[in-house]
Amino acid sequence: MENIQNQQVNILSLSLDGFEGPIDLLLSLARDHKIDLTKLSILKLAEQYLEFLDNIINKDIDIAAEYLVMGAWLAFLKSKLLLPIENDENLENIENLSELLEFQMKRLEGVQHVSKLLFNRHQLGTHFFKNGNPEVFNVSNKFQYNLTLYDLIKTYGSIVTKNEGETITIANTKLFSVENALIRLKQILKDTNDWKNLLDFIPKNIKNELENKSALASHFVASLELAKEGDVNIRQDSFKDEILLSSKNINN
Amino acid sequence: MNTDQKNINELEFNFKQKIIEAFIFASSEPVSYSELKERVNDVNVLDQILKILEKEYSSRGVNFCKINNTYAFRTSSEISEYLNIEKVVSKPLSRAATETLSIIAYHQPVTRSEIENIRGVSLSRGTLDVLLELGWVQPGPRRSTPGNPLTWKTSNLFLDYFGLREINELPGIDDLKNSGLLDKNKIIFNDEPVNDE
Amino acid sequence: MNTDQKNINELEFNFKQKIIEAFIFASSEPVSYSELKERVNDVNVLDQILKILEKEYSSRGVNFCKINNTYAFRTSSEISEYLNIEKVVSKPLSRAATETLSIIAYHQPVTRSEIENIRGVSLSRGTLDVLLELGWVQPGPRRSTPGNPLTWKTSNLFLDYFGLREINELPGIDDLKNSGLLDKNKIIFNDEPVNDE
Repeated sequence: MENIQNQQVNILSLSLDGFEGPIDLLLSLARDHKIDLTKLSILKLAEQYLEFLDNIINKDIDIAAEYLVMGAWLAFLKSKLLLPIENDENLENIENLSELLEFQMKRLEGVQHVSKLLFNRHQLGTHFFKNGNPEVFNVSNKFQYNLTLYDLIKTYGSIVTKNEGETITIANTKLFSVENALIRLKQILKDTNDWKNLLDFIPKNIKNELENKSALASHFVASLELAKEGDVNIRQDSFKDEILLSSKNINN
Repeated sequence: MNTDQKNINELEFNFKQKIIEAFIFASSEPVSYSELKERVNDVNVLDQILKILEKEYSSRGVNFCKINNTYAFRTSSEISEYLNIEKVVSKPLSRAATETLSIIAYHQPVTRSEIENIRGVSLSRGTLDVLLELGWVQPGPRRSTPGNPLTWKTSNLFLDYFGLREINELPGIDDLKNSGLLDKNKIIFNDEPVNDE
Repeated sequence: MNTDQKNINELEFNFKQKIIEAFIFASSEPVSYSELKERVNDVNVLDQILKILEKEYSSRGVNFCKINNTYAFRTSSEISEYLNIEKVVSKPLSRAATETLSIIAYHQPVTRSEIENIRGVSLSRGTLDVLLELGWVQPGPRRSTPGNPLTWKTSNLFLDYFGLREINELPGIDDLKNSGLLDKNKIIFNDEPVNDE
């Protein structure tokens, strides 16, 4: 059982992007473990969510805050559920919270269910059709304007935008900083007793290519910095060969 | 009433029916009741005509459809598989957009923060924009709560697209209603008004 | 032929008739005989269907017409004379008119010079005329400022056309920003599409 759970957690962890928020994640955890939403054990679910989050954090620290907020909230709920209940008011509170969480999950499940039903319906222009060759009755004017509310709103939006002047935002570029690379290298080298390829130090879960390149550059610069400080040995046996690193305290 | 008078009335009724029929049939977009009323001043006559048209076309290849307060002719969906008409392939909507559309459809009128509350995640830029551009959603009345937030609802175009006569015909809406899942008052996370830019 | 067989044939015939009817209805141009033959392999059956359709629609507001060797539905001539049919040219509203309309909608009641101020260009004579002709704008109260300039506001027709019940159902600036309609911020140095705020 433990094994199966871990496996599923791993599968899930590969695709956090696929979840539309924490409730969606909770819902799919409940589904994957065949938890009947009507007989939901909040405690069990909270544990799974937290386990999942732990796993993710190890691999990708850059998790949307909302996942962490929900995680903190669930941890709080879990601790309340585990502690002996002191008074009735407390119990009621916990039950209320659990109920609301359950309600939210059921509601989202309901939405996802009807979404499917809706798009399973016959659709205009695919399954049924309108008059393909319409005639138009015209009482007074020969021209018919087709302006949609969308056009109107968008037009106004662009006027407002133009008048307010332009702001330029520098996007949050996800470059891997040298500082981070330094910390990472130190951390990993501490537990390494052998020569290790520089490429192996680069985090594996970077999907963005630019970020990946920057990680390589930063790690390389960081390794030079560490070598200068005398904390690390660098070796490259020939041009185009692997660049190997080892911590200074092993000599081989 | 003598026979002649009766015949004249009948002729007039038939003529009006033809006008209404032609008017709706020839148009590709649904025609509103108020537009039809302009053609036939008598509301009773108009209602009778609409009822007759619906019946007469119910077993044809082209059906007379009521969509909210508008009327249109649409090909019968029972022959949908055999029509093989060139289809406009539209890009499938993102999951966020389909879920948002469903929330607007089933919970309408609904504010932005209610949508976010139901999905448990903030509504990203462009999601509502896509639905608005498709003409499937439109602004509804503002809420009388602090800040008077705008609500969103679905349009007649939405009903037409999915072949629905009215919102109550949405698939599965009764189940949602009966299980209390359309209750707007239950809120857990993000229960403060979302701080919009 | 026994009764069952006869019923089955009849059902099949009806079904084919519906397909032909719907196909011609949904096609953007009159449909040629050879195209129809592809749908119904049996020429005898097809001829029969075409004859029936012509007969069934002959006394309706819409007729089934043979034009050269093609088939189409057309409004019956007795009605078309009465209804004054024209092939209407649907054309987009000019940019100036759209901008002016949107400013009137959001700033009403608003004077001509205020509109010019917001748009940053002077308003040509024809622009307001187009909107007046459409019945979307109407004069509002005069300003009590020097010269008592006339103001402009939107009409009920405007609300009707855009499916709004009252003017404050128009999404405000914040709503626009949130739905991604106001892409005010230019984002530079960005190597991937930004999905979320």
